[in-house]
Amino acid sequence: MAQKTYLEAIRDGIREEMERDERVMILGEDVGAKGGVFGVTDGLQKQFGEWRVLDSPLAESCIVGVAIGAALNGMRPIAEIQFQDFIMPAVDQIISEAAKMRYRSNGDWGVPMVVRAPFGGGVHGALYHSQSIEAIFCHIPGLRVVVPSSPYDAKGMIIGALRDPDPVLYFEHKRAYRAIKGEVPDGEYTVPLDTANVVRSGDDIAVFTYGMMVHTALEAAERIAADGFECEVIDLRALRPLDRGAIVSSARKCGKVLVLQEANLAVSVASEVSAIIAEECFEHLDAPVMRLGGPEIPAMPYAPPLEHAYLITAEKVDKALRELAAY
Amino acid sequence: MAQKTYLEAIRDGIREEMERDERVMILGEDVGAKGGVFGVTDGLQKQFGEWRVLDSPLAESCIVGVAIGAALNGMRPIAEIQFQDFIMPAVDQIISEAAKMRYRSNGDWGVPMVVRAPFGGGVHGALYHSQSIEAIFCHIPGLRVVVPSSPYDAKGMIIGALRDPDPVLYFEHKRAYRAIKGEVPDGEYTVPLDTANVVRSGDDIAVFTYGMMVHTALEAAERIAADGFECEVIDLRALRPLDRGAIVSSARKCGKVLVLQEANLAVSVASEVSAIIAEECFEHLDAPVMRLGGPEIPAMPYAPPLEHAYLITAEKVDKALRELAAY
Amino acid sequence: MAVTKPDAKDEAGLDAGTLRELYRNMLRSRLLDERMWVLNRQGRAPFWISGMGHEAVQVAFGMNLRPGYDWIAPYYRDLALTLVLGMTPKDHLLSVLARADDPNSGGRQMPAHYGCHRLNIISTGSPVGTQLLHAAGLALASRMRGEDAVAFTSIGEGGTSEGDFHEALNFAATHRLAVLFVVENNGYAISVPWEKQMPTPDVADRATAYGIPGVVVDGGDAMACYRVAREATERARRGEGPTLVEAKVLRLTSHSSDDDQRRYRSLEVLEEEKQRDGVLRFRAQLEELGVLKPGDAEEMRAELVRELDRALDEAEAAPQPDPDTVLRHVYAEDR
Amino acid sequence: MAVTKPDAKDEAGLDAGTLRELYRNMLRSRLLDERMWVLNRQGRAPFWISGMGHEAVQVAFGMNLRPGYDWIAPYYRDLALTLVLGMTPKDHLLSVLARADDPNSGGRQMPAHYGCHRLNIISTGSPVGTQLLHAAGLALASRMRGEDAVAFTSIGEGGTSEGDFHEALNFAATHRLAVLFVVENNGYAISVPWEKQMPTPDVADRATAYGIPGVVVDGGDAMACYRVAREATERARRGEGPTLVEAKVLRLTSHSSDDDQRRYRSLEVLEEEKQRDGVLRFRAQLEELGVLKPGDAEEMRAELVRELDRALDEAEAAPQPDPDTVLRHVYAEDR
Ligand SMILES: Cc1ncc(C[n+]2csc(CCOP(=O)(O)OP(=O)(O)O)c2C)c(N)n1
Ligand SMILES: Cc1ncc(C[n+]2csc(CCOP(=O)(O)OP(=O)(O)O)c2C)c(N)n1
Ligand SMILES: [Mg+2]
Ligand SMILES: [Mg+2]
Repeated sequence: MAQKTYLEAIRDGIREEMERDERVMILGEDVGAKGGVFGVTDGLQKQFGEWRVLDSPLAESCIVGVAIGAALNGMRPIAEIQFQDFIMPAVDQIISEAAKMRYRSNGDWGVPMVVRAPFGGGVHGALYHSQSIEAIFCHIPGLRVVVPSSPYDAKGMIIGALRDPDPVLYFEHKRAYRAIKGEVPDGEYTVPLDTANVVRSGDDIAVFTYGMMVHTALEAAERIAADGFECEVIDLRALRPLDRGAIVSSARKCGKVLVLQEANLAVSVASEVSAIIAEECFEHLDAPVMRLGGPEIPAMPYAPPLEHAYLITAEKVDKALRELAAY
Repeated sequence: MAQKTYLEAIRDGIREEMERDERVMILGEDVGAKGGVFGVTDGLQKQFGEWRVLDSPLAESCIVGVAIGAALNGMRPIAEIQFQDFIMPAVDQIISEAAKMRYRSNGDWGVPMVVRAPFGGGVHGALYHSQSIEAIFCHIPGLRVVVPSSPYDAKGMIIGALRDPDPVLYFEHKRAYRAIKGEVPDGEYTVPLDTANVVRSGDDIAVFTYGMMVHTALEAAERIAADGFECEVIDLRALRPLDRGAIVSSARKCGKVLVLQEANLAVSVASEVSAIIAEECFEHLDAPVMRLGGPEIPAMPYAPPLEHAYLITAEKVDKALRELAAY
Repeated sequence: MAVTKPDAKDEAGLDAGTLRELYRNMLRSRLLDERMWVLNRQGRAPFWISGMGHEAVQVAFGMNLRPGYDWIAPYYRDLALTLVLGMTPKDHLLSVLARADDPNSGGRQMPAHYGCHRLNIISTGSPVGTQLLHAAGLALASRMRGEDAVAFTSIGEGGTSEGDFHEALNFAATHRLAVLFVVENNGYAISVPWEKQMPTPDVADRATAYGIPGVVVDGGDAMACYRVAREATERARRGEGPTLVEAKVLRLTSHSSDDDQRRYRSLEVLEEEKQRDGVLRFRAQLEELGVLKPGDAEEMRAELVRELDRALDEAEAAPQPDPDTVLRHVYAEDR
Repeated sequence: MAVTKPDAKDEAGLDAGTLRELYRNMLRSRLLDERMWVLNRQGRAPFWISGMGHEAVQVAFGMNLRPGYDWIAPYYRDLALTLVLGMTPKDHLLSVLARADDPNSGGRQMPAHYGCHRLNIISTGSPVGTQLLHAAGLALASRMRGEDAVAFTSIGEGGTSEGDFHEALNFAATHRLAVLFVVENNGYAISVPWEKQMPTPDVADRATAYGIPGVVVDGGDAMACYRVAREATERARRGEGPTLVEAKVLRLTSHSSDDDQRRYRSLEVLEEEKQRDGVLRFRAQLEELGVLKPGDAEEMRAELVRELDRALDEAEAAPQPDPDTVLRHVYAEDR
């Protein structure tokens, strides 16, 4: 098995699936000659031509609306949104159309489309190139929302998403692209779009998280392990639907819970995880369910001292874990 | 004090504030001669003229984007969205622009705008005239989100919203318009945009809810009171920011909690209320925090048997309360 | 077969059979539409939104499309179009009565939210304007597979104020996709007259922005509509790209059964519009041409009413949706 | 004062003082812009996005607007415009270095996200296209108060594909609002050439759709830009409604400091464009006209560089934002 970056793993998954399935195509801003602003689609236009890797106009509703139409007519489009922050003009097409097509047609029409977008901060991207805005889609029945944290999952989940008959939002942490490396099998495999993944076992504190925060959580878990506390780190991976069973089982086992995310906390994925635990683990908890997330400000500012004040570092996680441990 | 409908109370508040403050104006589809599809703005164009009550083109991003510009240039616009379901094309202007204007300008620019929209189901409105989609805005720092449940609050909160220096989303339950009547004082008064309201006192079970569900909760509370269980019913009213103090205090007092809403549950206001309680009331709870909300389907279907299957009735609430009581 | 009176003003060069079919399709839709209103006023159907006054252009396009091969992204006034393509009065009566077998949505959506998989009519939601981008995507997929299918989509003039209108025209024109953009301009978006929606009276003017043909046609002139539809469809099928067609139509009813247009339109104008009804005009024209002989129209109507009565009986006998199905079809069941 | 050589090709009928000011403003922006790149390449500024090649049209409009009275909803390439209106090189150096006193955003936004309350320059975010609707709203408010202020807004040709472009033009034209819509067409949206963005080369064609004047101007011809800006501004101020101005400009740099345009554009074209640089062209023109005497341009440059050096020293000495302020200004503090 080869060692690959998160970015390469996504690209490999897309390329292989495009080779296997003629229906797969990409539509988005700068996806062609430039290969996307991060290089995820680098080389794909050369390999598959200008139609299958189509540089779209600067219009997100167009990207997603056209992808929906193409999906209804037999294609398997990837709609690439340049930054998750800029998905907003496409929200109507995603929430009103793609998410409701199957239900409103009583099962007659489906939208097998993947919307890809990079999210997250810590790259001096300021207010509009740092957001983690996945929560609003996690509220919407009819959508699937996934966030891989490892190269292995990145490839397996993009292939899984492309084979799924329903609309999947596939969000990529932009800091992971080059920073995260790992083993990636050659050839095809899929990772399910609805299961969480226990990436570290432990029975003192369960840490539920996703995206780059998985790596931060692991780092913090090692620190506190030095003092004899063993964290179980659960990579949620599938944000909609959440893997309720996995959440309940780790929470019950540990009795103490930290829900961790980079996104704003109010009405978020962390709220839902917390609510599920409050519903189902009442008799097993040894401490309040703790949440740690982005501060309640619109997004990450540009100036390094301000950006740093937003970011959730291993120190902050470590501190939270020690508080829980001491409860 | 006069007895008024919820709809009349909203209109009175708007009219009076327009009489007092020249900067207040309304922009939206059919708000003029027709007075809006529900009649909320009936008569206002006649009184205030075609500019201050302006029939917009059928374009929601336009309605909100223009309102933002007008607000930056000294006006106090109301952007009316015909149905909350159709707010989606305006999400970019609301979330990317209005919500972030103050923060991104370091406090230099603010957007004193009110976005009004009717929400909720039970009126044979089917998938796109029944939605309760407020959760996605409750996730967004920089916005205020309010939902009055009584005519008194409806008037006081619309005046409060129009005087607030920040963007306020003011959602009206369309079933309340004519069904809910109550005392409404003449003349000006405001209801704060960040406090909950205990509409029934009790110490057995705390029911947190908003909108039409407040009335359903009160009905269910009376039923179970017959069997000696006293519910405290808290009308959340302010959905962003939530009144954390009021939530924690009622939850601690009662020890049992039902969070009730018409909206879908996953990643919603109910999730957040539940998470707050899980965080802050650990030592005071006598049962798991229970949530009751819309089923996980995209929206309310049209056919009466299907619509009824979605709706949360007093029977369903009663059943949930008895389950909690028995815990 | 040539038109019976070739010296008469049959500009479209249509044979008598085609002309009769055009008329019959218009009348069939009109009768069903009227029945829907009756059901609503009788309290048997909570909602209806009408296509009355819009029929000619829809029928004209419908007769030029290939059902089940071409793609359709319609809007809620396109009753006549769906009938031409092969949906039946019963299908729509099942919908207005919200029955389980409604092929549009199984009673899940409001009536007039059309959709039929067999006929490539994609499912329509309520948000105005989104369908135009779907049509561009439908055409893109056909084009990528080298097929000569065209994608028809329609919208009211009000809906052309939405951003999606611009994005769809821009994309389809940039790639010369086979999309027929048909604007059914009835001058009103619910109560808002066109002057408050847009700066010029003709939506077709906007074709210039996209370097494509823009055509204004009298939507009450069935033959003119037919000619325009044929030209636009053939052009698209030849791979020459989209056309923007604007039909000036009449909204012969209130916006919907929930609206009362007397609040915002004068009675004189409403009366006057009734006189300009395209169904009446076309009948008179065909009688003048001799395509319809005395008694033909009445016979046609009687036959269509019989079809309708039968359809209504069947629809009323059909079962309502089972409440247990409410949770189905959120995600694919055969994944 | 008339132009020094009135027989020369001064089509705009401008006096020498105005011409010198035009040139000085362009040069001032160019020098600051070049310095920003230097700071970026030195690793002292993580990001810059340039206006080089776009200056003439911005300066032309800036000189025709009334700072602090008219309203401005700019986009990220409008460095030159903001300087003409009264922002200073120091203001923007504070921004590129993300200092607390940056008047644009206090170091919260990326550089080139302009905003200045004192000058009625509204705060700009990153989402492309939204500002056009703000401009319509700004103009609506002025109009409702009976003021003759105009609202200037600008965008790249790529951004005109967004739905908000259409919605803004449509609204402003319907109500004849005093909005100046300026498209700075440099032929690229990052790497996407105009042919993949739109069906016709001229965005100004779209004015027809809205029944307003559309003007194409060579954005490298400062005098032509000035004339067009003056006409459009006066027209708007007289209450005659919006104008759509398209300036054909050059993007003399990569999209931003994060981009390398050699990946998608040929070196010959890039070389050739450098020769067409409007700042060079205008200097030659003014020298020919005798408006700039030998040595004038060098002297001007030297003075501007001194201003710039001073500004940079001051900006670098300015404090970074206090991390404790990160939570401020989500909601009004004086409610
Ligand atoms: C996005 C959106 N906004 C608002 C509505 C409510 N609405 C339904 S139809 C309509 C008017 C449509 O007018 P027009 O496009 O001219 O079509 P017509 O009904 O006249 O045929 C409005 C405002 C909607 N369905 N979708
Ligand atoms: C809504 C949105 N989508 C995507 C982007 C990312 N983006 C920033 S600038 C740009 C290209 C803009 O091109 P154009 O409008 O021609 O302006 P130019 O940079 O050429 O002056 C893109 C795609 C964005 N900022 N906002
Ligand atoms: Mg209309
Ligand atoms: Mg450009």
